[in-house]
Amino acid sequence: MSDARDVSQEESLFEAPPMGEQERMVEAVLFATADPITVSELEARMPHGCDAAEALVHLRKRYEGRGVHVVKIGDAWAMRTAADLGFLMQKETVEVRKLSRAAIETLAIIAYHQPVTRAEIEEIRGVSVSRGTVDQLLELEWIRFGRRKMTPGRPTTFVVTQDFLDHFGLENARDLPGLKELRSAGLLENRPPPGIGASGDVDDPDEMEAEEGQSELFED
Amino acid sequence: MSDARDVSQEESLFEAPPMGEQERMVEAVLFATADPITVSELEARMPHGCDAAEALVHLRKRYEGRGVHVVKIGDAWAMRTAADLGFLMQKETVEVRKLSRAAIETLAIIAYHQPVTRAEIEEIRGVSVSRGTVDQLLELEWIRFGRRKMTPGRPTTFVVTQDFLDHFGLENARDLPGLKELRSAGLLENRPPPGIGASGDVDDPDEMEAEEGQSELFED
Amino acid sequence: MSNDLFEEDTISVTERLAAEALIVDVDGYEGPLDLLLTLGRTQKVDLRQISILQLAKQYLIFVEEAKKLRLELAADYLVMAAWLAFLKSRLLLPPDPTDEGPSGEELAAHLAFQLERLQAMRDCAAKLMARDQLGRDFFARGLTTDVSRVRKVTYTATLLDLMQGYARIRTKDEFRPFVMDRDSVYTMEEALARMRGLMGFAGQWADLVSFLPEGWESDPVKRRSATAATFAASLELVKEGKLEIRQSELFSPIELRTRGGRDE
Repeated sequence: MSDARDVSQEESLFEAPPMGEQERMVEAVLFATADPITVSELEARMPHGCDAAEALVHLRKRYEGRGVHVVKIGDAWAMRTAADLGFLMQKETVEVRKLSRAAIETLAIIAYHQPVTRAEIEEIRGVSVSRGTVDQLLELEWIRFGRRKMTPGRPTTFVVTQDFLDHFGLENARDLPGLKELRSAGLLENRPPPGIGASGDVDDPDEMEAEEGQSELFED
Repeated sequence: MSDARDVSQEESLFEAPPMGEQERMVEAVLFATADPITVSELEARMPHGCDAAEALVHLRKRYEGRGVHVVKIGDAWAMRTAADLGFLMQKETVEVRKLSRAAIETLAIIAYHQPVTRAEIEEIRGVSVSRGTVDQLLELEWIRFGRRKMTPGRPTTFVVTQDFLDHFGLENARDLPGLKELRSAGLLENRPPPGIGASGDVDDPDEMEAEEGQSELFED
Repeated sequence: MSNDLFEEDTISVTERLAAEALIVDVDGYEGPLDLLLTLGRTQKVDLRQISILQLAKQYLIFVEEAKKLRLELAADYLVMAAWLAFLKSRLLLPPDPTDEGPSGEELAAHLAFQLERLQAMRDCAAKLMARDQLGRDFFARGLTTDVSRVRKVTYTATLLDLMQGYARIRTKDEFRPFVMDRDSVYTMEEALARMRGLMGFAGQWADLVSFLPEGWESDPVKRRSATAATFAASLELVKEGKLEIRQSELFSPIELRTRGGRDE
């Protein structure tokens, strides 16, 4: 990315528009789109040599405390109304299909344990996960398939999506409430029952990878 | 909705929110609603005692020169991207689609048999030619109407255009390869039974006409 | 957990009643862990201090009651009951030093961990759903039509499409059962007949290629067929003792001459 920007700066025969103008452009594009949009998508629309990332910093500051905010969702950006003004928008409220308790729990487990296999979800809930539950979450585009685990059978994993972050107003999966506390309490570990693979905690490649996956989330 | 209003009327014992707050509210509503909204509609949503008109004046001023403007449409208000930034929104995607099989066949018949009537096309294809297909080819300006045939009903004919020749890199419709060439190039999936190939085509009155117009095509 | 070992095997009347009340809506439970968690709440203690032994007993009572009421319990409830019965015996009996399996305490600790983890996830789910949500508490831009992507559709076709289309129409009535097409096949019989006629002129070494029939040299398919047939026919004639054949090295031209021809 940074390489691309360097190149484009070298290549630009014309000067990029002034930052104030770039800010206006970012504002216009974010305003007009409902879906989050990445920095590179922004730059693809803007004139050559623009620095959308910097323009976003200015724009975000400008909208601080306003009725509309500039928010970061994963690696994309969007404008959203301030949450405290939701009461004004009753007309716009979309009736969201009520999620079952199973679906809500499954979603939470995926969010906090991602990437997580179906078997791991079942282990945590102590009950099998119905197909309908997973389908519903996939349909909402709140979860998607992640990469396969390197364990026998190469089971597929689930992770949460950008739509999930957007829906719950999270900038990042690390911002999930109580995540740090759960982690320090060891409640996000995939601890095998005693007697089954005594050394499992260390040797289990599954475990290794899960730790790896999670650690990415916690990097700052 | 009405409940909410009742409650807010009860709350009118308290003072209306400060103007800065009202401005935020108007901003959020204008952002989130799809349709332009009148002052009275705004006030109906806002807490009792709010002055949406004044808030709009402030808001409009705040957005002056920005990438987004507050505009009045009739007696309603809306937010729109600045007109000069429209180019950012128009991400022109030229979608190139393959012509349908029916359209290709119709076009091919017109090219090989021009001038040709719709009835003749249908006879050659063995199926009726939909209006949409002909319209599409006319719209692409690959075919046009030719002179009427001097047969009963004086049906109109179709011929290919200069655009057609340009698109297919032909100098002349007669440059189209003949059946024999197609055959020797392996473009024909089914080959004629031995013997029929040579004379069979000629028996067809249709073919006669083609032979007349394009006899050069079939020379070796 | 060690305190459990010395606990009386009795459960208060209220707990018993509570457990029985639960039976009525056994369908309301999301599996045995969920049931255990609910039963655990009657202990009114932090999940970390929960008495697994007591919990196991409550669960077993629950299952007994369900059986009495002829409620059909899902298999996993019964599996859990069997496991808890085993756990209970482990917790009550002094540990057997010869037993290599995990101790009752370890098993109980793991169950406590599972319950705590499930409870934690429940709390997380509740916290998640209590967050401000898009479309409920905060909103995206309501009007996005002016974001339009101008989509211009153009159609394309290649000359090849056109020709294939035409060929398809003009040949669709010409379907016939599959037979080997012989247009481009030059048979050995044909080659042999031709060679017999030409042989007399091959007094000197001549390239095999020069014996190919006219009109078969340019098209590669035809050329290949004719070359193979001519070569085969040549070999046949060599066998008959009418021709001589030679090739100086690999891939060099194959040359023919009538037997007894003079060397150059």
